[in-house]
Amino acid sequence: MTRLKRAIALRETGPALAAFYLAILLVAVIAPQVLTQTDPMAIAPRAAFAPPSLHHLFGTDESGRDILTRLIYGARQSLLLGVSAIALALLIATTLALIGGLGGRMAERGIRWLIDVMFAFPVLVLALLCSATLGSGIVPLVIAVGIGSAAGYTRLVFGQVLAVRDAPYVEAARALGHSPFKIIRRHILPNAVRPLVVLATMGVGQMVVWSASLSFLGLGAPPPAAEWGTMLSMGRDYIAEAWWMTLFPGLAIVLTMLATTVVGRAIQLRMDAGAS
Amino acid sequence: MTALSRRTWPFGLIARKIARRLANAVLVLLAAASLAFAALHLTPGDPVTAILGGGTQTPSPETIAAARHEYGLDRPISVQFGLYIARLASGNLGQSFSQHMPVADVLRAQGPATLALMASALLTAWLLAVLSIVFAVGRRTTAFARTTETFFAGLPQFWLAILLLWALGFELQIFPPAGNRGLRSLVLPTLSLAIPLGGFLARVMRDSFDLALHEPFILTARARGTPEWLIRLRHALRHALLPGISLSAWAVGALVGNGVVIEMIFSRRGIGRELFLAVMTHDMPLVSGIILFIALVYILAGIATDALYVVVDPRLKATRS
Amino acid sequence: AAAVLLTGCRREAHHVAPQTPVSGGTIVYATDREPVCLDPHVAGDMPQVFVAQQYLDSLVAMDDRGRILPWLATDWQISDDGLSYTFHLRRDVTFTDGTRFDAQAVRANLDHMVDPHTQSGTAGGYIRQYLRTDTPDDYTAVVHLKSPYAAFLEVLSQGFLGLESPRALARPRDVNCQSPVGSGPFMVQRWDHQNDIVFVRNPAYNWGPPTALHHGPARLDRIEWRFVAEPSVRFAALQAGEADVIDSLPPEAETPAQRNRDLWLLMADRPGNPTNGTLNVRRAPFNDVRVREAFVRSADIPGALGSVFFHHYRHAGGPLSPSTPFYDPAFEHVGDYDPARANALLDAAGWTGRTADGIRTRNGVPLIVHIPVRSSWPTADRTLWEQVQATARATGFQVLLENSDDTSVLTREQAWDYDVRLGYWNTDTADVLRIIFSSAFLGPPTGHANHQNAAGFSDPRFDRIVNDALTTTDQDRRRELYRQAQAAAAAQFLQITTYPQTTRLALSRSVHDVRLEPSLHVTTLYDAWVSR
Amino acid sequence: MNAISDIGRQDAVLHVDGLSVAFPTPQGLHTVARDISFTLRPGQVVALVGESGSGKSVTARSLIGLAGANAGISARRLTLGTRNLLNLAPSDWRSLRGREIGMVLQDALVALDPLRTIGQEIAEALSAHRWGNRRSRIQRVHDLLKEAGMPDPALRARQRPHELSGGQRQRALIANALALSPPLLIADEPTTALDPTVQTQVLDRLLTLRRNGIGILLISHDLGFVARLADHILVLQHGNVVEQGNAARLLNAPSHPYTRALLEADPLRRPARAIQPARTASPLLSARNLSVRRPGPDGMLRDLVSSVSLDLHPGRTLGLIGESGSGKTTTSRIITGLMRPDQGSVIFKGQAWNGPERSITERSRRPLRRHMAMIYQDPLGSFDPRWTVHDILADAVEAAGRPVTGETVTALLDHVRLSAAIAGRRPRTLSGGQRQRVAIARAIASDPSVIVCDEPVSALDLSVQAQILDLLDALQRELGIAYLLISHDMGVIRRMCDDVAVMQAGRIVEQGPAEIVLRTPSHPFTRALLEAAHALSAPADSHHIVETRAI
Ligand SMILES: Nc1ncnc2c1ncn2[C@@H]1O[C@H](COP(=O)(O)OP(=O)(O)OP(=O)(O)O)[C@@H](O)[C@H]1O
Ligand SMILES: Nc1ncnc2c1ncn2[C@@H]1O[C@H](COP(=O)(O)OP(=O)(O)OP(=O)(O)O)[C@@H](O)[C@H]1O
Ligand SMILES: [Mg+2]
Ligand SMILES: [Mg+2]
Repeated sequence: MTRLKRAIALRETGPALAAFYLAILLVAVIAPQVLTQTDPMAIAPRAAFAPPSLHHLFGTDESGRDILTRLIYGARQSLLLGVSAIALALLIATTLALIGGLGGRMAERGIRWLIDVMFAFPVLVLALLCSATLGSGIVPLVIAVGIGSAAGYTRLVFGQVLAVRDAPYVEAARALGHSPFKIIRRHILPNAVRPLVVLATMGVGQMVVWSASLSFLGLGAPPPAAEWGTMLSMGRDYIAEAWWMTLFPGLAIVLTMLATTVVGRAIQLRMDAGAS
Repeated sequence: MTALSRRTWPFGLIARKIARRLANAVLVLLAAASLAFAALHLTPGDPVTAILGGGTQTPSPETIAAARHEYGLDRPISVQFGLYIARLASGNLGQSFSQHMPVADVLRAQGPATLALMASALLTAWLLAVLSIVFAVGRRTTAFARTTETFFAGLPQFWLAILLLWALGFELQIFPPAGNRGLRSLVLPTLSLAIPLGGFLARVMRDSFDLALHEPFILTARARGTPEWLIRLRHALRHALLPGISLSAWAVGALVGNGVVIEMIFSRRGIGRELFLAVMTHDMPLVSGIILFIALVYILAGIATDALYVVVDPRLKATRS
Repeated sequence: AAAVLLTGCRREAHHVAPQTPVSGGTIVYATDREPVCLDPHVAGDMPQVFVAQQYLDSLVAMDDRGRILPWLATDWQISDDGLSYTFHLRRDVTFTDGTRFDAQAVRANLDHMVDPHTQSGTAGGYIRQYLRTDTPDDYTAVVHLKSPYAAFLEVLSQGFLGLESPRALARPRDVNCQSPVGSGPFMVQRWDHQNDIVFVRNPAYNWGPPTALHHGPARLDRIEWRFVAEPSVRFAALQAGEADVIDSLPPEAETPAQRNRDLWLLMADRPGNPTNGTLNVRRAPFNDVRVREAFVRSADIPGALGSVFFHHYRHAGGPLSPSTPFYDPAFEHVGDYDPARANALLDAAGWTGRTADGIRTRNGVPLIVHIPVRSSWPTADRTLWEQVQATARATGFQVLLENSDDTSVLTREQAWDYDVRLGYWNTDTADVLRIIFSSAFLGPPTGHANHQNAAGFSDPRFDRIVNDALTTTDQDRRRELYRQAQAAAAAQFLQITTYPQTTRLALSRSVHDVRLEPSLHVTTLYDAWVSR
Repeated sequence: MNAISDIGRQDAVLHVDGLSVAFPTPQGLHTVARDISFTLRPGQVVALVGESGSGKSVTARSLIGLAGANAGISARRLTLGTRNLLNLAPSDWRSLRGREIGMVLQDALVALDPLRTIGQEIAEALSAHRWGNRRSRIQRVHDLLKEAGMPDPALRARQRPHELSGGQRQRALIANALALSPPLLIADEPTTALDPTVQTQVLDRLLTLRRNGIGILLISHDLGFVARLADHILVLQHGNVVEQGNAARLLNAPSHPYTRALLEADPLRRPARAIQPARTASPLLSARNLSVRRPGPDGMLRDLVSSVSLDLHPGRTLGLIGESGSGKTTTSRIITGLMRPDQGSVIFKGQAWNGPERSITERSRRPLRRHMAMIYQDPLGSFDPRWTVHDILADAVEAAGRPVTGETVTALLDHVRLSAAIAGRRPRTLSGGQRQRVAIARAIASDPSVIVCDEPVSALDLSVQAQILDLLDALQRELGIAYLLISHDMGVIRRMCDDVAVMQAGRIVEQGPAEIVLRTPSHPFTRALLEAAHALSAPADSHHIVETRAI
């Protein structure tokens, strides 16, 4: 009995911790000034490269800005970027998957082929081209990352749409005499899109990571934005002298990924339980 | 399916399937090449000025005009595209603008390093994933392994790379911090790629593995007295391989195409860096050559995946090959 | 000349007791960027000249004090109209492919540099005045120019204009890029792209430059010239003994390197126009000199340099780097940080309004400065400009740093679509002022085209000064004219200059006699040797 | 080998006294088997019978230490030969399994690793106990397969389960269990989900083993099968033994009401269908010359269905029987308009309903859709997993163009004898019988004149099966519906059908009134099917006769 309870409790601590972390993030997104009184942009060249201390919990960066403060203020932009990029990726994926799944044989074949092409086309090239065409800033970054990662999601959602399309309950609905439009609306869409909720939560962190790679290549969010990926990539030159500049932004990204994954998994379990 | 049909395999059918597969591959390559062409021509920026204008230079107008003419950039776009496709069709990848050498030579020089890194990362990732899956027995260990895998899967490759470089390259000096020399210099980049991928693989395979462990045939194996580790390794794991294999096919393409950051951090040569440079200078022949290379790797990975599928699950022989 | 001496090589004391140089051995030289072509005539970027310095010789050499010395040319005469240069050549020189060095070779090289097909950005660009070369005899080359060009000998001493074997030059350009042939102390043995270049000693070498420490063949057997792009990794490789010399020592590693008893440092500022942001005077807000001055004065460059570069980079305040011939220190402090004056200037210029964020406005238009940033621009320089962004904001400028890929940035630059262009110009002549500020380098009036005059500055008086400076070889006259040019440029606040471009080597103590060739302060390993 | 024969000579192979098995659940300890006692001697068969979930498998698995890691097992005495099975260490269990107890697990079709050849699987039983070397093991595998009655054992050993028929798989499983000649064989439901033909093969094999002196613990819910084999029967209900004793006595004179109910549920023991009034002149639905060709797995075109003709009459049931893969489902899909035939036509209520012509579209069928309904083989898959029972039924009512109220749904549930409380639940939380009832309720929601039932009861255990069949019967009488009933179970067909069509390899080989086809079959295939079914349904006391009947 107690063992079982403990097991259940154990299973719940993970999601609880993750949810707690995400709640803090949410506060940072909505009202960062609640969490810190420091100005994230104010430079203090004399205080540059200060190691973590009571005064600067996570140390300072090359311009003497407090890293913790910048992480808190950066949450908004990073998460906004992550959320919009994953939204864009899923939008593309769902549109293509629905066209391929419901548009007949030619459309199905076409989408399969398109997915192959998208996979063969490196994300990096797409991203660079986006940034070249659309200029610098957060919007091109979102578009680049969103389009770049759409291929993987398209494949997932496409598989899902195909599975749902051929599911016996869709056939049963057809045998009941429902119109195709109604079947798409009532059965195919909800069931095909259901797993996307989980994909979306898990994808946010992944998108932040992606944008960090672009920062690495000099195409990140424009300064002085405290975007996590940019902070992380700026720190890499100083890794030997100021490890905290790299470690903490990285941790913020990893914890966000972990938290969204754990919460996503919990949502999935709950949804599965709801459907069973 | 009788024994007979297994021996007298329909060869015409295989030929047809291979032909279809090849046709599809060619179409994919063609599309990738056209996309590369369109993308580079639709984005603003003149490759010639990028090539001649790096740093502090003052090319004369005649020099610029000559270069533009040399690369055919003064012709109408449609003509350029036609020539481009015709050239590709004849198997000529062209001459890189920015590297002053044939694209094929660039690929020959940089391809092996990238493929070697990719292969070692993939192998290591599989090793990590399989070890974690097979040897995490018991509720608590499994829960721990699951969390670790999720954590690993979430690690950004480049962050891990920097931390590894710092800890093992700079501070402890166990591994050389950079370069392409020998196996030792392969360790850190391999780990940076393999740990997240291994976490991913394990996460994908663990679900199937757990499902397989509850299949009746596992009970049969237990009932005949087979030791537990053998059951996990020989019976359950094999059923978990398929999702791992398809993930690997995707990973191969991604590792080649997006390896630039790792290649940069560890100052390794490779396709990724070359691609980055090429895109930066709008070096059309080189970009499309590399895209074709990646597409080809991806296609080959797809074919290898299908073959592996059949090896792992011979029931698929009928539907694939 | 005093200034030149002051800012010459900063070299750590060599603790080790003087030893006799030994022959043999290999040096591993790790550098950041890989050249795109080993022939420095083609394109012409800094990495190329570093490689070229090892395997090419020049017609003339330059010494620490900016004087031109004979090298492959034993002596020369300049015609009174400044249009013909007659070079008398050494007779004992052969290229490493066995070709004889003679007047034909000089002609082939100069013709090659200006041939549009060579795609020369630097060498060809420097000698646009070149007309033709006559060869009255095998060892006399008479170079004719279209117009007087007093900087001709100065640019000839740069490795960019090094002399290659005419037989090798006759091959297709891209073949020559991979395996060029010179007459220098080393020969290119192989180039393993993205990995390294291997040089081996030229055993026949007996025509070193007058600046060299010894005669005869190089002391080293081999050079492994490796490419390690990441600064921290490069320094780690040096510490781990994987490299003997590293180039572009990152500033953050300078203090640890100084403390490390196994290492020594060799640094020198390169001549030319220092690293800078050039203000575009062709559009608002920088079409008003008051706003330009306000911007220059609102940026705390010394403060930024201190934090970003750990106090290892010096501020360069004037349009010329201190190591440039005819540099005048009088302009070092023309644009010093002075927020009070910056505010007063902006008020005077009518930028008196403020947005909610504290950005100044004039007639409702906010004071925005667009700066395109190339993705290849180093992290530290980004940070530097981030700090400029922060300090300028205090005065009321909104500075936008716009990241983009190199080609896109170039495209914007060609279209004059920027307020500040980031760059620098390494050259060993004050004639650089003409290239970056005279109206001859504005490019065609319309459309997209290269223009080296990034400021868009156009002033007939300034043009006259720099053009006059080309017509005389009288050093004092030149000095005076270039002083006037520096004064004119400084008064216009055309650039925020930050720090001089610097060659920064860190070397193992077992490596000796590595020199920087004075023309561009490029590494030369001709004298170098290793003790083990 | 010595040890094995020693034990074989013991008097009792297995002695179970007061065995109980319990599992912890969030609600507390749940005992799934309680106080079970029996003794098994060499050459004897003890059978555990009872409905699904009564604890048969758990009891059997606890005898081999595989009841689950969290199972709490207690007994007064539990001995295998002379060895005490209580509180064995995992390694002791491992050395015992396969060597001294062979086990054939439930679900022959999935009890062998699908990715490995059966030769590898059986060899593993040998190598796990370090028996012989690689070479001798291969030989032994061939011998075992041969003993198990597998033709061409060397070839079969190299095949994987999916390349074998159900009966062959079951034999391979038995060979696997007997690899080291254990004195005790536990066979858990060795014939469920198998054709009657295959069932007789398995029965045959078990009889041989019994004759060879092996003790068999047989588990089944199929009393007909048990009757052929068992010496001693234990009847389980909710984990309790409600009755046990000599097989013949227990089957002929069951004393406990539960045993009687079990016996009654067996369709073979129930009366055949009463003869219905003669068919009306015009059929409700008639299918003519239906043919469908599709590329098979090898890419070659094959006939899935060829020249099939059927008629459905109001109030009557047409049974469609045939072996697995003979095209029954395909035929039903054409008849319901879910698949277009390459040839032939279906006329429904006097209108063109299906055919190769492009003029017949789903849109043209839609007005008639409400008159035809379907009950699927797998009811769960045919429900949208997100929907509750109420949603499912309301959707069907709506599709028929009728207004949806709470009462309509309640009335439907009432029709299929389900309580209204179920309306809010999702299908996954229902039992198999309840799900099938919901499926029936959905089918009758639109007040159809034809219901196509594809294997409506084959996934259910016998008692539930009987309830569902009764329900279908009653609805037909109430509403006058015509059924097309697909099944491979002769018992179901006999119980339900007025007319029968027999399919083999896509063709109807025989068709006619039930009493004629089932009494005097003319086609050899029908005869084989009936014979196999008959073998299992012969009176319980004559199992020695069956033994000699080889197929
Ligand atoms: N590991 C377990 N943990 C908890 N409960 C279990 C476990 N294994 C079996 N049970 C429960 O024990 C009961 C008996 O199951 P068992 O499999 O023995 O039934 P059965 O008689 O074999 O049924 P069937 O005819 O369907 O095979 C069921 O209610 C089942 O849910
Ligand atoms: N769309 C299709 N394409 C190709 N082959 C098919 C298709 N549908 C069914 N088949 C094949 O046609 C054959 C007949 O299938 P069908 O489902 O009608 O058999 P069945 O008599 O219902 O069998 P069971 O009793 O196992 O349900 C099978 O071999 C099946 O694999
Ligand atoms: Mg059971
Ligand atoms: Mg069927």
